[in-house]
Amino acid sequence: MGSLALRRAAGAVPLLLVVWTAAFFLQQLIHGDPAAYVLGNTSTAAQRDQLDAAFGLHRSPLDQYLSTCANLLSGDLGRSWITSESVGRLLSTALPVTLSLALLSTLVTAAVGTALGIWAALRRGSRVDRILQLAAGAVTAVPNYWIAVGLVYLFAIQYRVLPATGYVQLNQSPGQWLQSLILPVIALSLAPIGPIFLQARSAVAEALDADYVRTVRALGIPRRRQVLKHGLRNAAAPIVTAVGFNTVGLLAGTVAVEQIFNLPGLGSQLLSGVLGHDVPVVQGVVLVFAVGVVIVNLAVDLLIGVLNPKARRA
Amino acid sequence: MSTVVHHADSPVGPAARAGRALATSPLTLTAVAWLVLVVLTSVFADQLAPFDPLTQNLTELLKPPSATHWLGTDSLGRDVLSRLMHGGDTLLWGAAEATAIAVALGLPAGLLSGYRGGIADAVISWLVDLTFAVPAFVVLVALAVIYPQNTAVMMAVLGVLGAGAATRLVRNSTRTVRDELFIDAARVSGLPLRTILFRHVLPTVVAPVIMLAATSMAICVIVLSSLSFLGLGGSPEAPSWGQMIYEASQNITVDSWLLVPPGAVLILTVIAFNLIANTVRDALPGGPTPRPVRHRRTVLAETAAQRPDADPQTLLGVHGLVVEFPSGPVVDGVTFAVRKGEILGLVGESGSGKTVTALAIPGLLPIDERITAGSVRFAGEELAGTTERRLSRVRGRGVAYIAQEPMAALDPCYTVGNQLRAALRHFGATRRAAAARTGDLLREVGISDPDRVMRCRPHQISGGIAQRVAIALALTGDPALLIADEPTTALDVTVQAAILDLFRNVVATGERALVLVSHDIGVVADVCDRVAVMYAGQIVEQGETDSVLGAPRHPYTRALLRSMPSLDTAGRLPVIPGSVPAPDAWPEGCRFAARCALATDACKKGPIPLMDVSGPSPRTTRCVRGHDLAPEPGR
Amino acid sequence: MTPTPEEVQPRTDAWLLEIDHLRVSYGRRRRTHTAVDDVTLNVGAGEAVGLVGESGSGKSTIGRAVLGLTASSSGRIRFEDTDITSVPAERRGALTADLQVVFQDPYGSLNPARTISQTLTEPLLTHRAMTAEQARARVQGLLDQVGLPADAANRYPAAFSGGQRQRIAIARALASNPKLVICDEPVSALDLSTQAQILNLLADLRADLGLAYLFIGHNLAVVRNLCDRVVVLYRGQVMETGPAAQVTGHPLHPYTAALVAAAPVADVAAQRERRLARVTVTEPLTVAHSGCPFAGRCPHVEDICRQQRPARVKVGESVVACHLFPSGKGDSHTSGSVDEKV
Amino acid sequence: MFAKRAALCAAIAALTATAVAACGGPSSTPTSTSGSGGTRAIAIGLQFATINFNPWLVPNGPNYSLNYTSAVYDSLTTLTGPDKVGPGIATSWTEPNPTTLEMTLRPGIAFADGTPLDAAAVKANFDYARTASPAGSLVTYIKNLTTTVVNATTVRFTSTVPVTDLPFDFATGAGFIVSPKALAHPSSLNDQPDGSGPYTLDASGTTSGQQYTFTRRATYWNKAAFPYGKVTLRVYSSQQALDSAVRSGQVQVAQGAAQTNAADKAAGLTVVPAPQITTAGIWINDEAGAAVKPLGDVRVRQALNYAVDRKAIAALGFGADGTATSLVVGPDSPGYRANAAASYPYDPAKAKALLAQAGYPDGFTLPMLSTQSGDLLAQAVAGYLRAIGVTVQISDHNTDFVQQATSGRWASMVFEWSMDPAAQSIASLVSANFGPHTPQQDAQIQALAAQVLGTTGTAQSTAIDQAVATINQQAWFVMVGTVGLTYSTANTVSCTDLGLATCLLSSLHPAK
Repeated sequence: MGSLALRRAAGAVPLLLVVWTAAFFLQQLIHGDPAAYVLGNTSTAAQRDQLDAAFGLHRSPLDQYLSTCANLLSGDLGRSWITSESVGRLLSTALPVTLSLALLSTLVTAAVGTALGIWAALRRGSRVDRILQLAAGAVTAVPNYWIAVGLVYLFAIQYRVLPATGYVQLNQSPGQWLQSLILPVIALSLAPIGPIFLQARSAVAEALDADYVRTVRALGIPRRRQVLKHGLRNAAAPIVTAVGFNTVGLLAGTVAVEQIFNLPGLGSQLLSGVLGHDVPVVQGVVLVFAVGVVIVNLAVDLLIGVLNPKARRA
Repeated sequence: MSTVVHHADSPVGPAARAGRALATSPLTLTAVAWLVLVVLTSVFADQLAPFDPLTQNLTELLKPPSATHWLGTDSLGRDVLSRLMHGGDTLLWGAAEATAIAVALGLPAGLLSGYRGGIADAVISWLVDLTFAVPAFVVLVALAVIYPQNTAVMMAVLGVLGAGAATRLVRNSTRTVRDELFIDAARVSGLPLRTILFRHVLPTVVAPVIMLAATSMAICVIVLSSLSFLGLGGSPEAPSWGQMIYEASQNITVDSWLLVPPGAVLILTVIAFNLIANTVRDALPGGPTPRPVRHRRTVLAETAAQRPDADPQTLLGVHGLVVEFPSGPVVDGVTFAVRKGEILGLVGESGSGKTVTALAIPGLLPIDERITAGSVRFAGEELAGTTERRLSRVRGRGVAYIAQEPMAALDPCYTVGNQLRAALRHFGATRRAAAARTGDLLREVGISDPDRVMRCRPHQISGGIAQRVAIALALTGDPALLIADEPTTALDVTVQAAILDLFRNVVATGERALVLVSHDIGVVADVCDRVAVMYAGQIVEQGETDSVLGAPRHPYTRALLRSMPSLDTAGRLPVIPGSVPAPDAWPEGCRFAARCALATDACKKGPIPLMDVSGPSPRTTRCVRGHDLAPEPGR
Repeated sequence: MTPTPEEVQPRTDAWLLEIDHLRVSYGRRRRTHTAVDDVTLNVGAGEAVGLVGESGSGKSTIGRAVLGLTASSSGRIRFEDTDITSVPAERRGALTADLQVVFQDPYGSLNPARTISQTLTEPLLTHRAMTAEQARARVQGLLDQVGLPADAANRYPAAFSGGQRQRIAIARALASNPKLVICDEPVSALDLSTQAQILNLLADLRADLGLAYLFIGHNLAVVRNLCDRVVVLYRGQVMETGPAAQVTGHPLHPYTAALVAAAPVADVAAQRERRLARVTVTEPLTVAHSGCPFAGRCPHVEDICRQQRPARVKVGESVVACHLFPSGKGDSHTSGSVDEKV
Repeated sequence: MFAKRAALCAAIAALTATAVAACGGPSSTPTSTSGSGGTRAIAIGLQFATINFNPWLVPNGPNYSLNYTSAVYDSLTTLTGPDKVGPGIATSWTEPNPTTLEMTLRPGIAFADGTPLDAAAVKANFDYARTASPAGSLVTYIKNLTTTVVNATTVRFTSTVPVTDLPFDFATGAGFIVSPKALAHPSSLNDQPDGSGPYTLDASGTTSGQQYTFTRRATYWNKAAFPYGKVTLRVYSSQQALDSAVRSGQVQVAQGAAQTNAADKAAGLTVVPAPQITTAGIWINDEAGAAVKPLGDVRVRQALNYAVDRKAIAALGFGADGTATSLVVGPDSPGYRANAAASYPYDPAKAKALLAQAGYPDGFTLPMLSTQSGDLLAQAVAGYLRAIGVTVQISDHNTDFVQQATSGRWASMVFEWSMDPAAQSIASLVSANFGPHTPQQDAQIQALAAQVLGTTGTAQSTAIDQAVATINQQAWFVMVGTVGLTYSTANTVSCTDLGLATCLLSSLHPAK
């Protein structure tokens, strides 16, 4: 188990390196001079040169790349070109926001999707099942930004029951923290519930049809235990995979949703970083996102390993 | 071992099946129609739209829907409907571009990776993993700044990243096909790789790729509209659905209506793509099983149900049992009884209904199969048509069931010990007693090293051990009746012999009975006291094993025995012509008549009743010529 | 490795297929699993050789290695004096015509998306440069040969029963006029009543066309029915080889004996006797890696069995690998000549 | 109406050095929420974060971060009402001659780090600003200034041009004084302000770029002017988000928008109109016709002006009070003349005729720089221009708008600005190195500009009038109208009108 984790983690390193490298050189393609942006139009060429030097931009891209890599190894992600703030600090303030959002949404999607999936699997072919399936297809099609705008309108502007925007830190007020995340989490969670529901439904249905469930049924073991102990456990692998896959998609969704709800998370940092040509910030955010994706995939693998001993062998 | 996997129920390939599924589902047809509508309005928007999408009217701002402006006007007084009609163009083209690139890259890469394996597979799989680790949306956001308003470039990159998913899908489909025997056969036929790929592999990949393409279109439409929403998509003036939603969001406090038309059109379009994808997926092999049909309420033959069990030694009495699939009956009036201490063999070829009969007794039929008539009395209690709650009290304690595939019958997630203990606990044992009893049970079923086996999970033990464990599991509730459905078919003969010995021991106490379902007459000869021969849903002959096998009174039994190869002789075997009729092709008269050398016109006239041909022991046969077949050696 | 005694299988030019010391291993390094372990066997022209063993004995792997569907690790496979050991099926060219196969699963072995005619004409058009017209005629001939109606050609596999599909698979194998057909459990998936039909068909075709079979099966009675000689495999190794009647009637190797004893017969009285006489072979939880592979289950096991791999010894018309038959004693059992070809 | 108005204004501030406060920069104003335990708190919604706390380096003009800097720094002068400059650090000042300004400083003020705020500290600031490296945009603002320490509480500024506007400039962003100690290590100011102002930055409540929390200094000399114990500045990414925030009570003060004013009023907010000193429209940067040849012809530029229905556009997006004008100044600015403002009536036929006369009867293609938030105006204008055959290609550049604007590669752009004070604005407009705009070196206008800068009083006013009129006649712009800036406040807060389109911290106090 531990060795699988290590192996997978080691395998992720070159992957991350490629992403990091791509992010760096992609940014190199952006036109324009960051110094000019930071200094404004009234700056002289000499001043811009000076700032370029401070940013390390006078060196060749390869040189710059190698030194950012060296810094990365020592845990230094550099400083923002625009605010001179440490990117590490920037990310560490933004990360909790996006993490709260992503984790809550993952929990919601997994719980709701699986619960409904089990329900439908137990009633395969019934009206409820068919309605749920149609609904699952429909919610999957709702873009998170559209539902986010709608939610703001309904709950924050029309009925004023929840805050429209903003983020309260967990350690400041857990209640307000939760309140500030309810609408964004709904906006992010709605669409992924669909695929998770469908996956859970078919996986649980398949497990319920399996011989081993018939075996426990033949022993007179109650339905609830058939479903929860044997059905769900065996259906876990595809469900966890679906949840993981959708969590990755959900991370991307944070860009628009954070924008709409004005949450100071990674997505907001990314957008402002990209628009401001703030290479270190963008690179940092991209790296964090990539690490997030890798961690999600790793977690999925490990969880499946725990839940399904057969997979562990491989 | 000999479980038959039906690869296809219809005589066409998967791609054609997917196409047919698309054409026959009204919902999917609607989806296709909607997409056609969207595409056509996009293409002919210039001709169809009532207004120029860019022409503003500053005196008609944010107007609600009216006769002139069916969907109202926006913040510059432009016609919302006209903008909607023009707004799908970029989106659909962009999505199509990304999808085309993803498929164009993923198809060959997936074929290569899946069919060749080895290093190519390793490299391609690594690249695929890479695309999954790239936060695609982040990359697109960055690209929007490098190539502002250049949808084509963004979609190309999205396509390249999406190629990962396409590659994986094609690879996995290809791998599945590659392992198919018909590919081996084609290779042995010396067909060149090109032919194999194009004629055998590619067609099976087509349907998954169509599914993927539809899904990809849905995702790309959402991604592209998200970019427009964030102001990164295209020209701000050009109508696009995402841009329109952005505009709506900017006016949300003033006019929330504007959010509706672009949202609805966008969502409907994505739904349409998803619906098509789902329909294709459902039509693929391994897709969801067909929806079960609502059953009629079970009407049991009251006369049968009320018949008292004559013999107090009778443990199980099945009378006139009819089991129906949605398509019709598969077990048709089966009657037999089992007494304590007895082993009854239920023998027949595939399609005879023997397994369905076995499952029907403890009420374990799959969701779409149901007892529609007849009686199943166990120890005086009627089991047919009763509630799941009452059945579950009988199961395990009264009737236990042992399945054909021992591996599949044990939950792969739990250890053997865990499963046994859980069952014992269910039957009321204390934790401590359960732990102790587990070892004893395993020893009882002939496992010499119970402690070790207890710690194993099903995949860690051999088939023979697994079947012993399954039998131990069935014994946890100390049942009076065991039903074993082809319990040795999946096992090697040397193991089979040991398991059969075990069964004999289990029943040896005289208090238990066993119904053994098998297609192997040798197995029946080995352990069964009595045998019921089934053919096409009916019992055609029943009696004590040695008399039935020694002097069959039904032509089917006789022919079957004759057609068995023997260890002692070689050479041509007497054959039964034709094959077992499917349930929907059961004839009115004798169901074996078409294959029977002795058939006469009388055989085909109407249902043949069971005829009592008892000699020294009770004996029935379902043959009008049962008496003519009087004692003749079976072989 | 025990060398093949020359006298056991004398080198003749008449062998159609020669398998020498074949070994097939899967996996790498510590996870290596040897499916076929030093197997030597030959098939003569027109001969039917049965390859019998339980699951995991490597019998199908041998067939796949011969067909070029699985790579061999060592050893040699020759077909009509051509070394085909490391030539995969795709690169065998004209040779594929001589060496054909019928698989076990009548559902998986036919492409469900192609009509019978398409499946049957494919190899004809590829290799034999037939015109479409000739191919169509040939398909009709083949269908007739395997006892299927002419209108079968334009239907899809799903329209046929298991037995009929197996006939189609046989027709495909016959299409190129092969000399040797590998029959990989061709009747195990079939019902008893259909099994006899297919066995008879195979016997007829062999008689009519002079085919040789390498017939892989787990049912001794089936193999006995069709084959001249039988090779008994256990865990990848050959336990016993001999004339079919000899092996099933008077098995020498304890494993063969157990196999014969365990196969139930339909005669209740006879089966009762067999049951009383049979010795239960246990299922070991661990597998020995040295010595005789059957040592763990053998009722006659002695110390030497666990340590040393028995040599192949000719006993009468059979060859057996068992320490009960030490090589020195071999001759005493020998009787008569040893031309194993029928 | 422009979600990113502040950025645009920031740009103009950088360009003109004068447009400071009127630009409405930080798009909102403080208001009060009733504090608990005697400490009142207020949250202000803004659309832009500050980049750093060095007031001399704030890249695109002081107004860009006026609310941030004024929280932590004292200014030499302060605004006390519309165009009314009152004391700050300086208690009084005199102008012994038109190019000299002498200020008397309040004694006893100290920076948060303990350093006394005296004349030397003021001089240190202006010396730093002149040579700051990297230099801030304020360099142009003060490059003509020489600072002299007369004594500890007296400082003298001498300039090469009249200093009339200096006290006003100081009050609107150019007069914040930083501790000399911090100036020795300017990079410390990136996230740690060091001033003598009413508040200090509370790092624990601050997330860079998102939210800034300030707590009051107990020892501040002018506590009465700052009634709130805690100030939170929240940054919102769009006007819509900002409006939602003020409507849902998350902030008490926010920049308003024309579309939302009515709804805000209905929701119980106070909507306060700001003076009409900001104008918006299209800037024709390439009037030399270098990239887009037709623009070199004055008839073409005039045609563009005739093509636009200013009244309609002004009514649509610029608030009920928005006034259509073709002038580059608003009614509340010097140089505004109503008849001149109406000199280009909506006359598409005439526009077409002018185009035809200039030789472009079929129109031409006009690239236009915009931002996502400026699109409404850009699209509205584009709609009218399309009607006379001119195809506008709008390109959005959001965060890098300024960079694009000053790059010289855009023939036209959507822009909002204010000419206040007017003199420097006009001078900037005609200066050859004025970012986006590359004016023809028209001798007449150059002369007028020199006159504007070099004179005071009536002579200056006349020169400004003439300059504005000439620019209008030359059609350097397709101005549309004045921006009816508003801010919305909760009813717990009121804001003293300072003549700015924004509420400064000092102008906010709890409503009675």
